[in-house]
Amino acid sequence: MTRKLGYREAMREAMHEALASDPRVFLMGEDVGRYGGTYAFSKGFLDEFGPERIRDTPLSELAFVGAGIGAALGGLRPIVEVMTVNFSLLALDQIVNTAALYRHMSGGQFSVPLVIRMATGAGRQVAAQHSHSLEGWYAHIPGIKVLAPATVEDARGMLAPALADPDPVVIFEHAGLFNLEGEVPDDCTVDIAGAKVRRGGTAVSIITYGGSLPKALAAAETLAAEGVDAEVVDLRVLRPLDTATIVASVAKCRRAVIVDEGWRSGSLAAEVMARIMENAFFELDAPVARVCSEEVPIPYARHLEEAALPQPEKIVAAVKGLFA
Amino acid sequence: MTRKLGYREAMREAMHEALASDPRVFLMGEDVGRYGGTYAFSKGFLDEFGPERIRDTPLSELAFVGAGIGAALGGLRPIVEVMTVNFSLLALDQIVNTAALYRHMSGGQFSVPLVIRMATGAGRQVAAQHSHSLEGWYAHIPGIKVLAPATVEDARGMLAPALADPDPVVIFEHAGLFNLEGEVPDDCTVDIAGAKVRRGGTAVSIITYGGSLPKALAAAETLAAEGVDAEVVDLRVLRPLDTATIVASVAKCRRAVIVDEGWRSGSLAAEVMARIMENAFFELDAPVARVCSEEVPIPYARHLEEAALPQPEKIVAAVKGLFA
Amino acid sequence: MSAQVAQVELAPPPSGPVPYPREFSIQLLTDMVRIRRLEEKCAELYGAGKIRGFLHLYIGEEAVAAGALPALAPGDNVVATYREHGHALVRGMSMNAIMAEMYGKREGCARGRGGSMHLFDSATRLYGGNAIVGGGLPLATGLALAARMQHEDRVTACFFGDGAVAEGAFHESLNLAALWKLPVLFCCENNLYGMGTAIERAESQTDLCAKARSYDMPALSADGMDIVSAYETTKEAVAMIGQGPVFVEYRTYRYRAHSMFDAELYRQKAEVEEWKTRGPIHTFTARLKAEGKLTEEEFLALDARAAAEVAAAVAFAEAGTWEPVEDLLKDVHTP
Amino acid sequence: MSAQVAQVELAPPPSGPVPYPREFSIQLLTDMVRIRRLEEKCAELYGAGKIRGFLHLYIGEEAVAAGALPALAPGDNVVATYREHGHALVRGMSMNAIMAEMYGKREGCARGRGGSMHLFDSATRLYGGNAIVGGGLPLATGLALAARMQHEDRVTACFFGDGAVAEGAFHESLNLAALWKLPVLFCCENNLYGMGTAIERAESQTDLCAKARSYDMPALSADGMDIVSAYETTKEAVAMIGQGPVFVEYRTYRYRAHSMFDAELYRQKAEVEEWKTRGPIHTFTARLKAEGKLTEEEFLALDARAAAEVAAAVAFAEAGTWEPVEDLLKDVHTP
Ligand SMILES: Cc1ncc(C[n+]2csc(CCOP(=O)(O)OP(=O)(O)O)c2C)c(N)n1
Ligand SMILES: Cc1ncc(C[n+]2csc(CCOP(=O)(O)OP(=O)(O)O)c2C)c(N)n1
Ligand SMILES: [Mg+2]
Ligand SMILES: [Mg+2]
Repeated sequence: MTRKLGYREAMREAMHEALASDPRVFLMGEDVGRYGGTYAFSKGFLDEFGPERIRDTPLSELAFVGAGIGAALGGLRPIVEVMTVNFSLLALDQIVNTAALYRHMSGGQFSVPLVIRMATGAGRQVAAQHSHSLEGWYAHIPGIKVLAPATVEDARGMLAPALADPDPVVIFEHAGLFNLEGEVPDDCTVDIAGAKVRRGGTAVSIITYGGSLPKALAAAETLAAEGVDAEVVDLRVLRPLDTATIVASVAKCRRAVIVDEGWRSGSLAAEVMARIMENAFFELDAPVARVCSEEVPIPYARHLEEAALPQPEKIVAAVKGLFA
Repeated sequence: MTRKLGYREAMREAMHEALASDPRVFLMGEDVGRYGGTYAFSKGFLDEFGPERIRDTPLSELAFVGAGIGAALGGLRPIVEVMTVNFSLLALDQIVNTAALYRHMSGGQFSVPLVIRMATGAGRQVAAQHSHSLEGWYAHIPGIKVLAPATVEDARGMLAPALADPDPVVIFEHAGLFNLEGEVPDDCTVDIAGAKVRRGGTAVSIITYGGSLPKALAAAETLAAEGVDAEVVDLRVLRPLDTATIVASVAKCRRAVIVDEGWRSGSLAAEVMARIMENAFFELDAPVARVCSEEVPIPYARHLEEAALPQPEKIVAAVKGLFA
Repeated sequence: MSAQVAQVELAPPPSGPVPYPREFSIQLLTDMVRIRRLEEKCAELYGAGKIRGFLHLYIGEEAVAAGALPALAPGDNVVATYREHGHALVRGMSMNAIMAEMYGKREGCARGRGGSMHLFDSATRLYGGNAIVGGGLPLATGLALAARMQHEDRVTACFFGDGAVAEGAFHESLNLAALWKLPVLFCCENNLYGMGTAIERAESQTDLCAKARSYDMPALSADGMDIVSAYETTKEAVAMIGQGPVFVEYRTYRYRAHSMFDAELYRQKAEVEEWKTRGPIHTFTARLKAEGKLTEEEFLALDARAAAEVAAAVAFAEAGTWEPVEDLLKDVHTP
Repeated sequence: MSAQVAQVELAPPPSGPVPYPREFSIQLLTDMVRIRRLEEKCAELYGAGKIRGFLHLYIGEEAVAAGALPALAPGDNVVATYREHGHALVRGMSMNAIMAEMYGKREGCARGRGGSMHLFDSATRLYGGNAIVGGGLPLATGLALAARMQHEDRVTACFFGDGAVAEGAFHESLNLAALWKLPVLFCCENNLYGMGTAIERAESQTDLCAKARSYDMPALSADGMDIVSAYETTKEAVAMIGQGPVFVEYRTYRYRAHSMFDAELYRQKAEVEEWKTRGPIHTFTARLKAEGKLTEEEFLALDARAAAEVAAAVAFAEAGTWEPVEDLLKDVHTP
């Protein structure tokens, strides 16, 4: 059986389920309580679960993320919400230097079962300081897992395995997806182990994640209308990357375009290209191309913002370039 | 004319020259003054230039880096020393969200002529929290330039053009290079525009930067003894990357290995591979390989640390793999 | 459980004599009215889709910017937040440039690249607009350092909210400025909430002046609903700056939602209504009228002029042009 | 210009009666001596190349860890810094595991992966060793939060230096702990310097207790050269924890260089010598002798036992094995 669900409601349900089923789980972050969550993900939670488990924090990203690490070490299962990835820069020290390294530095004595959720991405004209897409940075750090639910099903299903993971997991929720609607199975159990093919195809592999997935799917539709049968791979798990699924798709299609909202240089797209270089070079009929954000702080004006970001038309053009 | 100079002394001379010749220049950071600089780069400066221009700061990475941005906007030419890249995580918000974006957000009204220097890298058994090599992260950010002086000449010469640059420049000094000695020309004027071939060759292009350059050169020597004539390219400028020099070398050698102390996934090496994919795919006789750090927090024990980092032997093996 | 009333006792509405000549009094009032009319229009334009992204209104808090900024000299620096339309306007930016920026037009102060949260103006030394809470404090400290090192007689006024006080940036900056005795005026706009979080839920010590004093920094508190208090306190603080930084708390209140996405679940309507009795514009208007410094006709005239200025700014913005897409990469680096 | 004398008046050497039974008194002394002997050997082994990386000695400060930790219960949590050999030892880690860790051997507490700065021990609830200044404070706050939420009667003691007080992490953590009334004992080891920077050059307000109180948190100051003061003050602080966090400043002094790379240009030898007159071990020894609680023979015997323990630890470390390189990637994730 399936039902219709929105991305926002899916995240809310997932958190609700976690809070209701495991007393060790609690939610902490800026305005998760009285405000109802910046994006209304936790509306009503305060009344239902009380202020001990739905903790509004001061504007202290470093301390409350660090407190999440400590709470995880102390036996709880915190969901720490950092309002957006932009503000997570203030907490990076704790995420990288403490959470990610802790188990290794302690010779395996301690694990940190922490989930950090944050909104990411551009597309809503919120300008340079509020539009980062730094998933690629996080995917560089050993010791953490990085997830990017890009479908309603993943939004509904990824939190539970993330909470069950004994190590830190960072979940990126692209703000451009919040109004997405989708048909989801009643049982939304999903793995957090690897990539998924969202659309089968044979002519070109479009590999993407997060907020760019709908754009890639739109591009695939356009291409289909023009007779190009594109496969769309959703990475889903950004660390560790699922090389096998990437390589299988590329080996089949022999051409690939990577779509990534990160700035082009040093993007996660580059890593995907490197993996293809290493593992599927001889299967390629053309160099892999990428569609990324332009190397500019994301501008406010709509026409400039649109020009700065990956768009279905750019993806279509990049695919066509592979056949030129 | 040339003379013998150490890396440490080269940096010291460069800063001395800047301080002596431009009253707008000042040095600010943890223990740059009374302590004489964590790595003795600024020994004696306090007595010579006084506490106004050689400013010991409190342990407040976010604030003193931000103060450097403000001071640059206010008409000065600060050299801000962040003791190591590891601690720069605490200042990333100011570097990314303020320094890098400022000119663009203000529609070109304000530039930020700031130089940030920091030690980077592993190899001295200082363990997980003190061994990061995050140059690749910085190289991802539009609005800043990123330099990696890997020779004594560059250590001596890169600071002046960095200070002359109207925009923020981040200089990474790999701690493994501090005891390097080299013959340098009396006139150490260098550009900060692009990569340099440090060793000519025709069989394989070894592309690297920073602390890995001596390792790449050592590998090239070994290879030469075995009849493989390797070219070694020093990227020097990590943002913007000099695609032309990379492509020229790869097009000539038709094989390439990228050496990068960053963790493998999402390393700067991936970006170099992506550029080669995009620009020199059809010139390649074999997939480009990379030698990076293993995906593990850098361990303390020497044998484990050595195993975690790029080493000449691994580079040699990677090159040989290209011919297998 | 969700709604709450902020735990401050509400002072009586601002009252008493206005110790300024007529002209200056009317300038103060005019600036408050200009901010109010500008922002009411912004809210409307947001509804109409002309302004997008984040929009944070200052309505209710006008006495702070309109009172504090006239206490500064033209050579002083100003650093503000994402709630800075008022500061930009009072500091001397043209309403045209502000409105065009919010429209995303090339004629905006930042050529449409910044929007509402990023108003910059080199002519009036306005160093932004900053969308990172607390992000302006280190910057202001550095601007003051540059002034001191270059022997420039220049104060740097840094505006930020009560929410920013919890950030590490606050602590590090106040300490650095106090340690180095830098000419920073830390202007805390305490409107009792950071988004939906009341100050009692954010600060173990809600007396922000006590916090500032713990850095060995003098601290003054102003009634941020009373433009006389805001102006006088700021003047007093500026006069103290020679010895190092000064902290000023402006106790104020935001009448509107935090941004255009806020359902205001966290406070009661009654609380907002109570604070409206202290409204900076109507109380000041009443005082001026009581003193015979202003007639209703004069008020209507200045209000009409503000409305006309807003209308002109809208027309200017509407007539503005779009930065060409070919120029997308402009101003990432200095040419 | 470079050298400076820290601006604190030097109290007279610790003296007066030791209010403990003989056994406990001798335990306190023994722990200080064990730390001292361990670290003297570490310095020697560093010179010999057996220990590498960073090594930060606690010599001179022993009374702090040796006095504070006995005031805690076994179920309490401890968070420390990179200068934590003493804390690990007094908390109950075996000297063998410490020494083997510094050797980088598999038999070390972290299998040689951490080294001197990263001593961890789940058995004694020692949550590290942290090489990031201030990095432990948010963590400790979270450990205390977990204890409170799970109704565990557990204090989290968090050690950090005077230098860490300037970090944003200090501010954010103290506020959070005070706001939420968490059972954290913030233990500030004020040895007057952060690396080469004297506290007067780092803090606008050098009275650290005043800083702590600005979070509405009780603060106590102990003579960190006097183990009686360290123990008593910590006990008092622990007793106050029910109402929320407590801050304790231990005024102490580091006799050795900051790390093995420090030329100590920033302080005068005379200053160090002056502080040595307040040495925690010899003054306490003298007091115990004066009270007839200790004879010179007993002192020599316990010192010899400490030396023997160190020798055994060295032998243990020397005999230790290397983690196989094949296991390099172990413990990045939980299996
Ligand atoms: C570092 C950071 N964290 C969170 C946010 C999201 N945010 C924007 S404004 C705001 C509230 C700030 O409150 P306050 O400082 O009191 O200023 P006010 O909005 O009341 O004027 C928050 C949480 C942000 N922009 N930056
Ligand atoms: C965030 C950060 N900045 C800088 C350093 C380098 N560093 C290591 S110890 C130290 C001094 C710390 O002083 P304090 O907190 O007083 O502790 P102490 O060493 O005196 O025990 C510094 C600057 C660091 N490890 N972490
Ligand atoms: Mg506020
Ligand atoms: Mg210290």
